[in-house]
Parts: sequence; C-alpha cells; structure tokens
Amino acid sequence: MIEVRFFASLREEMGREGAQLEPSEASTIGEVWERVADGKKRPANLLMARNMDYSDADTPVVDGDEVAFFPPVTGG
Amino acid sequence: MIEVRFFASLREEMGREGAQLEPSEASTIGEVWERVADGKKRPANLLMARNMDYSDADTPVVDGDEVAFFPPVTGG
Amino acid sequence: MNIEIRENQFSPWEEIQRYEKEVLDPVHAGQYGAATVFSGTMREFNEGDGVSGMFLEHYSGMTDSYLEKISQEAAERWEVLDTLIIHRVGVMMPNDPIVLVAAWSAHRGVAFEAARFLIEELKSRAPFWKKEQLEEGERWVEHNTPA
Amino acid sequence: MNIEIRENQFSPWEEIQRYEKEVLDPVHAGQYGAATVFSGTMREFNEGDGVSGMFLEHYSGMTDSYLEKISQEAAERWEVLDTLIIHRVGVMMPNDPIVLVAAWSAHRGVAFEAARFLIEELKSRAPFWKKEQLEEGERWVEHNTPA
Repeated sequence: MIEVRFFASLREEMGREGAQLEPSEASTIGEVWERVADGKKRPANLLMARNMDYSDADTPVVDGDEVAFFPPVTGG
Repeated sequence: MIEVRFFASLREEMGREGAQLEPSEASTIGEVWERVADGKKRPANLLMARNMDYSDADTPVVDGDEVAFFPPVTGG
Repeated sequence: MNIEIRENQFSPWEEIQRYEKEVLDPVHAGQYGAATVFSGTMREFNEGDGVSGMFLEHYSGMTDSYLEKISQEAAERWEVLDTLIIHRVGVMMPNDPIVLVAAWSAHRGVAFEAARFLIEELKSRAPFWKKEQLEEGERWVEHNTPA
Repeated sequence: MNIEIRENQFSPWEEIQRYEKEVLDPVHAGQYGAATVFSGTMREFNEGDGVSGMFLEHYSGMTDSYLEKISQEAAERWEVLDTLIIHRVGVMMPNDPIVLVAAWSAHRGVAFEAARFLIEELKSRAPFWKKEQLEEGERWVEHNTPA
C-alpha cells in the first residue's frame, strides 16, 4: 500500500486526513495526486514529501511509501 | 582646574590615576597630554575623551573639563 | 545538538538556563564565549487583524527529522559547540512562546550567523502550519514573512 | 530601553525572563513576535593561553552614557520595541556571564540586526577594559576580535 497524507488547509479542503492506494495505481507522486485529489488541480505552491523527505511530482513511489501533500510551511 | 584621568594599561604605565592642570597650562587635549605624560609619546591607538565624549587631540579644553586618556576598549 | 517539539507552554529563558546547566556546561563550560538565542512569540495581531488564539499543526516525524537536519547543517557550516531548537505545537494564546533557537560558539560571529540560519531554515523548511483564531473566524496563515 | 552595569554575577536568562515579565509585558505583551539575545561568557582561554580569572575595568559615567547612546541609535535605526544591555565589571571567573544584549521587535529581522548592532557597537565604543589572569601573570587584552 501507499499511505497518502494531507496537512493543514489542504486536509480541510480535501475533507480527509489522507488515503491509501494500491502500488499499481500510481508510480510517481504526481500520479498519486491524480488518484486522490478528486479532480482538483495541483496547486502551484503545493509541497510534496516521500517518506518524510521533500520530493517533487516526478519522484517515483513504491509499495510501503508514505506520500504527503501540504501547503507552504508557516512555523517559527 | 582640568581633571585628567588615565585608564587600564595606560593608568598602570603612568603609575597614577590621573592629574590636575590649571586651565592656563593647556588649551587642547593634545596639550593636556604633553603636560601630563612625562615626555611619553602619544600612542597611535590612544583614545581621548573630553567630558566623557570621544574627542581628538585638537579638541579645545576649558576650565572644569574632565579629560581622559585610555587604550582601545575591550569590553563585551 | 538537541531539538524538541512541545505540546505545552514553555519559557525559552528557563529552557536555555537549564540546557546550559545540564547539557552544555558539563561538556563545554569555559569554552563558549558566545550564545545567540532567538525567541519567537505569538503576537496578538497579524496582517492587520487581531488574533486571539492559534493552532499549530505539524507533521510528526518529518518535522523532527527536518529540525535535526537543519541543526546538522548548521554544525557543518559553522564552528558551533552546540545548538538547541524547541518548537511549540497545538493550541496557544497571544504572548506564548512559539519557538526558540540557540547557538553556542567560542565567538560571537558564528553564534549570530548559526542562530539566524536555524530560524530561517526552520521557517522555510520545517513542516509546521499556523491557523489563527480571528474575531470573524479562523484562517490558515498562507506564508511566512520573508527574512 | 535599559542599560545596567553590574558588579556581581548575573544570570542572563533570569534577567531576560524578569525583564520581560516586569518591564516589557506590562507595556508590550502580544506585540513582540521576536526577541534576539546575545550572551557573552568568559572563556577559560584566549589567544592560545589559559585564563583563570579576569578583571573588568570601566569608566564610570562615560560607560553608562555610551551604552545609552548605542541603545538610542538602535532605536532610531530599527523598529525595536525595547532593548536591554547588562555588562559585568570587576573580578570574574571562567564561565561567568560578561555581557547580555537583547532586542525585542514585531519581526525577527529587526531583532537580529539590532542585537548584533548593540554588541558590535558596545565592543568598539563602550569604555571597558579586560585584564586577564594567566598562569604566568596578568595581561591587558589589547584589542577585541573583529566581528
């Protein structure tokens, strides 16, 4: 399985904390987004992480990965 | 009177905390140094203050002034 | 080199004092001539609006890992003796401390630059998000102010 | 905007905590988002030699006046809400705090720049002099290390 997580304002927009995908459903982070975003276009400032490291839409994903999508960070 | 003060290593070199001059003995800080320095040449990095403000050798002095000579500052 | 994410209110100055006494001094007493500490506190206004409360969300695991990464990078770039980062999460109120970064070094230039680096990198890379409570409702902060 | 010259040991972090509680917060609670604090501590070595003690001399009156001048200049150059300078004089030991400068502001850039300004100006203009106790005797420190 690929574990998908949303954070902050994106989590609220999506109306859920995340999703799960079969590895066969997506081979890159960009494809993960397509599968879970209910047709929503990828925001230009969207941040993406694979296994808790910043990544981009072309990053490959494999079984067991955790993929996260979130808006610009605002800590500190 | 003009009150003259030495600080730190200069105080130790001079062997005294300061001196007093009659106003008629010196009209600038440079002249004050001549009167009190026992022939010692003015060190290139010597700092001078008149009434607790940084000044230079050409600064005029008058009766009641406090003139201080000291080495580069090393606080902080 | 320590990082901590806290759910409860903390005093940055008590934390620094304790850290120096318990962690730094046993190893580095007499070696650090310089400590630079930055403390970020919740203001009661932002972008012209009054803010009465705040919720700070984070990505548990990734946040910790990025705070460690940032500390590691500072240690590689500068001759710091130690660094400390503490960041609050959860619900907080105006005037509550949000973040503390500190860098200890033999000399002041390094301490200032490393502390500045820590807070700038934290703000641009560590996955935290602020949601503000305004009079008219809530809003997510959309971006941090630039350095 | 406060300055103090102290003859006795002090804890920089306790001073900051007290200052925030007693002086800053009654006026500025919820307004400052950023505090940058620099603390300078006596090292047990300098220019390659072990230092076992130190005497810090100052020019009473002129020193106070220059610390105030420097604080005033910082307040004119940056939008600081408040600043604090505490400097130790007299006899001290390794690991003793020597100096504390702090700047509070709405934003972090200002707090960092103002605190850095305060310590650099203090080091180049405030009339303090350090005399170090070495194994072989005493020596006056001849100049501060550049920023």
